[in-house]
Amino acid sequence: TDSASTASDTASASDSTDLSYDVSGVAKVDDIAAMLPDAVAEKGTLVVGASTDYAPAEFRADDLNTAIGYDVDLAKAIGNVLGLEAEVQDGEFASLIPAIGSKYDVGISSFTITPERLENANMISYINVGSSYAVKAGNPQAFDPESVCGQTIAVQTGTYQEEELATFSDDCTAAGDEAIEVLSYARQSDATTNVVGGKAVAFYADSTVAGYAASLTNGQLEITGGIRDAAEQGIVVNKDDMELAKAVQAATQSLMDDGTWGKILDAWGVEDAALSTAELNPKA
Amino acid sequence: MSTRPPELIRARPVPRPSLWVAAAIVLVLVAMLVHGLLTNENYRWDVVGQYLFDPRVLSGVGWTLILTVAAMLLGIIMAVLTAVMRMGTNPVLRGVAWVYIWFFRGTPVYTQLVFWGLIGVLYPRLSLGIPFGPEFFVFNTYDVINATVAAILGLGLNEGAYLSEIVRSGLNSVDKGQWEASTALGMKRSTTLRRIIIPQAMRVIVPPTGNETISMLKTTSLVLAVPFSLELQFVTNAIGNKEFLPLPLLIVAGIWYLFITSILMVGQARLEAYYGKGFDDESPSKPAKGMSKRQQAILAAGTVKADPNLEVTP
Amino acid sequence: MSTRPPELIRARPVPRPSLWVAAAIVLVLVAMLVHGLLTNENYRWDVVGQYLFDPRVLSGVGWTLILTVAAMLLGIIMAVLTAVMRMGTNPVLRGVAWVYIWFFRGTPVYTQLVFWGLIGVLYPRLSLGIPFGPEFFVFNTYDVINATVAAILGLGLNEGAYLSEIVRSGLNSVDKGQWEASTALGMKRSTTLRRIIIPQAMRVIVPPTGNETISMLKTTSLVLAVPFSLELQFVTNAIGNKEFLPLPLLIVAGIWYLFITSILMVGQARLEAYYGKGFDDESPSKPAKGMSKRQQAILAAGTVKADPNLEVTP
Amino acid sequence: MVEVQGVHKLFGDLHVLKGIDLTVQRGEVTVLLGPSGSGKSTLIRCINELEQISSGRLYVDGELMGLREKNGVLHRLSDKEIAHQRSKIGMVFQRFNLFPHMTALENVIEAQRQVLKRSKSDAEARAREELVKVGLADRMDHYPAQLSGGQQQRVAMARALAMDPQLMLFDEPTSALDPELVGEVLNVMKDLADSGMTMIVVTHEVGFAREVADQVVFMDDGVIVERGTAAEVIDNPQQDRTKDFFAKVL
Amino acid sequence: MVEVQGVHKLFGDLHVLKGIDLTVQRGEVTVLLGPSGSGKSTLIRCINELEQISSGRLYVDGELMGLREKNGVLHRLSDKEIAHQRSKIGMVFQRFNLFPHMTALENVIEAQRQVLKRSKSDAEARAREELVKVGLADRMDHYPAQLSGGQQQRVAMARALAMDPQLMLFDEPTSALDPELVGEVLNVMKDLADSGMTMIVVTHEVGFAREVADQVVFMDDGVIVERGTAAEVIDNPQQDRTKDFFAKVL
Ligand SMILES: Nc1ncnc2c1ncn2[C@@H]1O[C@H](COP(=O)(O)OP(=O)(O)OP(=O)(O)O)[C@@H](O)[C@H]1O
Ligand SMILES: Nc1ncnc2c1ncn2[C@@H]1O[C@H](COP(=O)(O)OP(=O)(O)OP(=O)(O)O)[C@@H](O)[C@H]1O
Ligand SMILES: [Mg+2]
Ligand SMILES: [Mg+2]
Repeated sequence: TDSASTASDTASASDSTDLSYDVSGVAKVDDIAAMLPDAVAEKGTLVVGASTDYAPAEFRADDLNTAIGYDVDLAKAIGNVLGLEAEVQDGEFASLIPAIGSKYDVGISSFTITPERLENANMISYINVGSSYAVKAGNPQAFDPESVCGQTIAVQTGTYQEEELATFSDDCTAAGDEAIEVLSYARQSDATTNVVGGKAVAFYADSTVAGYAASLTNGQLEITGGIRDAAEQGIVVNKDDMELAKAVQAATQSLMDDGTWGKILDAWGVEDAALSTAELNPKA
Repeated sequence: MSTRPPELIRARPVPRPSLWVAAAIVLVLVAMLVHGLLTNENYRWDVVGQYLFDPRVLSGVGWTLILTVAAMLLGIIMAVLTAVMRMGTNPVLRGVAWVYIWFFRGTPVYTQLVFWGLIGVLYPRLSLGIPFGPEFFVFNTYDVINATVAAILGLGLNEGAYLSEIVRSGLNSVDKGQWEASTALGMKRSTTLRRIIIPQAMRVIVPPTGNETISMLKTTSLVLAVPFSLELQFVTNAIGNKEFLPLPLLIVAGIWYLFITSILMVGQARLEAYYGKGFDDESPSKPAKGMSKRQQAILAAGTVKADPNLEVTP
Repeated sequence: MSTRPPELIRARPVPRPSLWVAAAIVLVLVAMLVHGLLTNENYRWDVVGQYLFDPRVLSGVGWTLILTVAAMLLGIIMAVLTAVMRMGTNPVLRGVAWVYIWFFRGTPVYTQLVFWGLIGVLYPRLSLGIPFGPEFFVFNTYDVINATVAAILGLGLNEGAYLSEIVRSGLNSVDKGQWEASTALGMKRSTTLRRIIIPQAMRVIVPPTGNETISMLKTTSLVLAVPFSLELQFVTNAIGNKEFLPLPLLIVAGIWYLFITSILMVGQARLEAYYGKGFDDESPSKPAKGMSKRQQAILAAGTVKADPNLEVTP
Repeated sequence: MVEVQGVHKLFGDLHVLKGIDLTVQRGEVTVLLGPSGSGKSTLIRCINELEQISSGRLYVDGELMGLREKNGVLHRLSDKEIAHQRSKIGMVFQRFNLFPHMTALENVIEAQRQVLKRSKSDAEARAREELVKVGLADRMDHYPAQLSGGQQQRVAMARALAMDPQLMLFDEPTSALDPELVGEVLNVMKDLADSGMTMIVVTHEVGFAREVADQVVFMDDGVIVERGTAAEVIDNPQQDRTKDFFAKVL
Repeated sequence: MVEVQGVHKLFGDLHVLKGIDLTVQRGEVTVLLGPSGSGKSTLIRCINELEQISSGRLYVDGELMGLREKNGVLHRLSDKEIAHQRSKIGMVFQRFNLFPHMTALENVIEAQRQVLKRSKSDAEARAREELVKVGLADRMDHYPAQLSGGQQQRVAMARALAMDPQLMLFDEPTSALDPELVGEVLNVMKDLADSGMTMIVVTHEVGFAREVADQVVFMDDGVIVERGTAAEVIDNPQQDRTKDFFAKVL
C-alpha cells in the first residue's frame, strides 16, 4: 500500500547497524496459524501499527525509515509464529487507533491497559512495565520520589504516567499541599531535554524508557527511586475481531513459553519486564 | 409627474435547466455525505455527544478563546508599532521592524513556541538595567514567563509580524491627498497619523484582522509546544488518547472550532458590511445598519482606496 | 531654455540625534542577542552545523518544497473554481462554494489531515458511478490515496478555501467599467472573465498568493497527521528525538525555513514590484525592471483598484 | 429606431426614471442634457440593457428589448439573446474603458473575434480601417496607457463601430478629457453624425448640441422637462428649470 | 510676497521645472495657465514645500523656504520649522481633500487646535466665522460626503483661511466640480481677492482670469512662456504656443 512515501518499512531491521534481536529463528506454529481469520491468512502479511517515537520500545533507526525496538522485534516474532510477514507501519496516535482493523491488523506501541481502553478495543497483555523518575545526575535538587508535591515534573502527553501524576497532584491538594506542576510534552525527548536543561526537576516515564534515556544522555541523567508501580501493556486488536485477537494471544503466549520474548527484552537491556502469560483483556 | 410607475414588469425568468441539474447532483452528493457521516460507525456519534459538553472540553474552549483574544491584542500592538516604524524615516527603526517581520514570518510558529517555553532554561534570569552595566531588577524568568504568558507571547509576537503588513497596507490605502492636506495645514506626522490617517485606515485594517482572528483560533492548538495544556485541541486529544477514541474527540474539537468560527465569520461579515458597503459598486448604496454617521461619511467620501477584504490562512 | 539646472541644491540634512540613540540601543541589544545565541551552550551550534547538510535533512527540504508546490497548485485550482462559482448567478453552486469555504476554514487543518489519512479506513472503496445505481469503476481507496496524495489533498483543499477569497477579491478589484465595456460589446460572462478580467486581476491575486506560499511552507509540517514522514520538520524532530537534542535540530529546521522563506520573500517582493509599482504613489514612476509591456499597460491604466498586498498568516 | 414608452426605473426605493417617452428616428442625433443625477446615464444604460427597466417598454429597431411576449406572458430573454440585441448597439463611456492589457488594435479586434466570430484577418482588417477613420493610423500598436485621453476615446469609438452598430450611445464622452483634447473627439463624432449614424449623446458641450443635434432633450429629476431643436431648448427654453440650468452653464 | 528665482525641479531624470522666475506682490492675484503636464501643480507645490526644489531659491514673505544658510553652507530646516513656514500658506486642492470623518466645523477646527494650539472655544468661534463667510452657515454639522462638490471646496477654503495665511494657493479648485457648481466657488475666490489676499491660482477658467487676475502666467513644458495682464496674455498672446493653446480652449 504505502510505498516509499511513508516511513513504513518491512522487517529489515536486522540489516541495520542499530540494536535489534534477530528473530529469524522463530518458526511457524501451524496450530496457531490456523486460528487466523481467512482474510489475514490469505494476505500473508501482518500489518502492525506503531507510533515510532518511543525508544526503546519502538522508534526509528538512523535512516529515519526503519522501525526498530523491542515491540518491533516482538511483532516480527509474532509474524513468524503465524506464518506471516510482519510489516511495521508508522502512525500518529490519532490516526493509529481508528485504523486498527482495517489499515493495520494490530497495534503494538506500548499501549497501557486500562479499563476505559478495554471498552473500545481488544488488548493482549505482553509486558509489565514500571514507572521511573529520572533526574539530573547526582540529583542536585534532592528530588524525592516519595514527596512530589510542589515539584515541577515533565511527562509525555498521553502516557500512563501523565494520569498518575494528575492523581498524585490531586492527592497533594487534597492533603492541603501544593499541587504538582506537570509539564506535559508531546514527545518524550522534549521531557528529557527539559530535565537536562533544568526546567523540570524530574521526568516520569515507563521504566524502560527512562532507563534508555538515561543511558543515551551520556550520564547526564540518573534514575532515582527505582521502578515503581508496574502496569501491563498490551497489543491492540479491533474490538470486533475476536478471531485475530485469539490468534495473536496464542502466538504471544508461545513466544513467552519458548523464551524468545525474554531474549528480545534482554537484547534491549530491559530485564524483568516480560510477562509469562499473554492474557486477552485482563482485568487491570 | 407620476410618482409610482403604473405597472411593474413581472417577467418570467429565463429557464435554466443546468441550474436544476446542478442542484440535483449537489443534493444527492450532500445526502450521500450526510448518510455516510451518520452511519459510518468509526465516527461514534454517541461518544461525540457524550463529550461535546464535557466540563474539561468546555474549559478548553474557554482557554482557547482567552489565548486567541490575548494573542490578537498583543499582535495588534506589535503590528501598529512596527507598521509605523516601517513607514517612518528612521532607517534603524525601519530595519528593526523589517527584521522582526522577516524572522517571525520566516520561522514556524511551533518552533517559536518551543523557544518561548524554554526561555527559562536558556535565560534563567531576566534583568532590567544598563547593558553590560549594573542591573536594577532581576527576575527569575519562570516567575515572569509562565506557560500562559509564554503561549501568549509566542502566538502574539508571531501574529504581530503578519498583522504588521495588514496595518501598513491599511495606512497606505488612505488617499495621499489626506496626508498632503494635513501637511499643508502644518500638522506633524504623528498628529496626522493619529487624527487623520488611522481613523480612516480602520476600514481596510479591521476586516482582515477579523480573518486573522479566525486563523488564530486554530493556531492556538500549537501551544502544546510550550507546553500549555489547557486549550481545546489538547484537551480533546488527551481524552481521545485515554479512551482510545481519537476520532470522535477530533470531531468534538472540530465542531467547537466550526461553531466559534461561524460566529466569528458572522462578526466579520458584519464588520465588512460596516466598513466596506458602498465601495464594491460605485452607486450610493444604503449604508449597513447601525453604521455610525462618522463611518458612513468616511465611506461615502471614498478616500480609502483599497477594498482588500482578503481572507487569510490559519 | 536651460536643459540642466545650473547648480543642484546640496544642503546638509537636519541632524537627528534621536536616530543615533535609537541606532545605538538597537545595536547593543542585537549584540547581546547574538552573543547570547552564540554562547548559550543549550543551542549546541556544533550539532546544528553537523546536521544542517545531513542527507536526511536535505531530502526533508526537498519533500517540503514538493508538498508546498503541489498543495499550492491544487489550492489555486480550487480557488479559481470556487471564486467563479461564488460570483455566478447559480444559487446552488454559490451555496456549495460557500459551504466549502466555511467548512475548510472553520476546522483545523490538522484535523482535516487526520481524516485524509484515515480516508481509506472510513471509506475503504471509492467508486465512480451513478449514486445509488451501478458503479463503473471501483478502487481500493488506499491504492489511490496514498500518504503523499492524502497530504497534498489535505493541504491543497484547505488552502483552496483561503485562496478563494483572494481570487474573489482580485476579480472584484477590476474596474466595473471593464465588465460593462465587454458586456456592451456583447461578450459572454465566461469570455469576459477569461479574456478581460482575469489578466487584469492577476496584479491583485499574485502577491498575496506568494504570501500564502510562504505560509504553506510551514504548514506542511502538519502532514505528520496523515502520517507523512519525509518532510523537513518531521525529519529534524525525529533526529532530535533520537539524539535527545531537540533544540539544535529545531534550529536546523528553523534555518532552512528561514532560508527558503527569504528566497520566497525576494520572489514576492519582485512580484509585488512587477504587479504593483506605480500604484502606491500616483506619479508615473518607473516600471519595475523586466516588466512586460502588457503588464506596464495594465498598471498605467489603473483599472485595478485595490492594492491589497496583505500579508497572510501561516 | 429607438422607441421609449413610459419607462420607469427604480433602484430599490430610489425612483430614478419617472415615465420617459422618447422617439429617435433612424439617422437622427439626439442630445441629452440635464443636471447631475437627473437620470441621463440611467436612460441610455437602459436602452443598452446594462440596466433592466422596471416598467414601460423599450424598442430598438422595432424589437422589444430584453423581453419576449408569449401568450400574454412576459419572458426575460436569455443572456445570449440579450448579447445579440446589444451587439447592434455601440456604446462609448465617459471613462473610455479600453482593455488596458491590449493594444489599440487588439482592443478593436477582440469583440469582433469573440462575439461576431470573424476570422482573424477579417477582424484585423476591419480594425485597421476603423482606427484609420478615427485618425489613429500611427497609434495602432500602442497600449491605452500610452495614448492621450482623446486618443483613447477615439479607440473606444473605433471599437464600438467595428461591431457594425445601428445605434451609437455616448455617455459624456468628452467630460473626462483635458480642455485641449475635447475637440478631436467631438470632430470624430460630427463625422459620424454626418455619415448618417443614429446617435444618442449625453454631453455638457452645448456647442456640439447646437451644431449637430436634430433633437435636444432636457431632463431633470427623472423626467423629460423639455424637448425640441437646439434653437428651441437651449436658446429659447420655455420651462423655468431649463432656463435656470442654461443660465448657469453658459 | 513670493519670489521664485531660477527654480528647477527634477523627479529623478524627469526635468519638470526648468528655471522658473516669478514674483508675486503682496495683495496680487496671479493666475497660472498652461496645458496638462506643463508643471503648474509642481510649481505651487514647491512654493508650499510639498515638493523640495532641486535648484534655485524660493522666498515667501522674504524668508528662504526649506533652507537656512549658515557660514555659506546650506542646511535643511527641521520638520517643525517647515511646518511653521507652511502654516503661513493656505492651499486648496483640486480634489478638496477634506477629512471625511469630521464634520465641516471639525474640519476647520482641527488644524487650529493641533498646529496653532488655539483653545477649543477660540478655534470653534473662528471656524464658524470662516464658514459663514463662505456661505455655509447652515451646513456646519454636515460630513463632507453630505455636501456637494462646491460646498466641499468652500469648506476647504474656510479650513485654509482659518489658519490666517498670508498667501493662498489654489490648484484647479473648480475642475472637479459639475458645471453648475463652479460659479459658487469662483465667487468666494473673487471675494477673497477683493479683500486683498495674495493668491496664486491654477485654473482653466479663463473668465475668472480675465476678471480677477493682476498677472497671468502661461507655462508650457516647465518654463514660463509668457506673462502679463489677462488682456495681454489671453486676448493678445505673442508666442505661437500660447496662441495655439487659447485657440483650442476658448
Ligand atoms: N446602480 C445604481 N444603484 C442605485 N442608484 C443609482 C444607480 N445608478 C444610478 N443611481 C442613481 O440614479 C440617479 C440618476 O443617476 P444617473 O447616473 O443616471 O444621473 P446622470 O444624469 O447621468 O448624472 P451625471 O451627470 O452625474 O452623470 C442618481 O441619483 C444616482 O445616484
Ligand atoms: N511625484 C512625481 N514624480 C514624478 N513625476 C511627476 C511627479 N509629479 C508630477 N510629475 C510629472 O511632472 C510633470 C508636470 O506635472 P504637473 O502635475 O506639475 O503638471 P500640471 O501642469 O499641473 O498638469 P495638469 O493640468 O494635468 O494638472 C508631469 O509630466 C508629471 O508627470
Ligand atoms: Mg451620468
Ligand atoms: Mg495639476
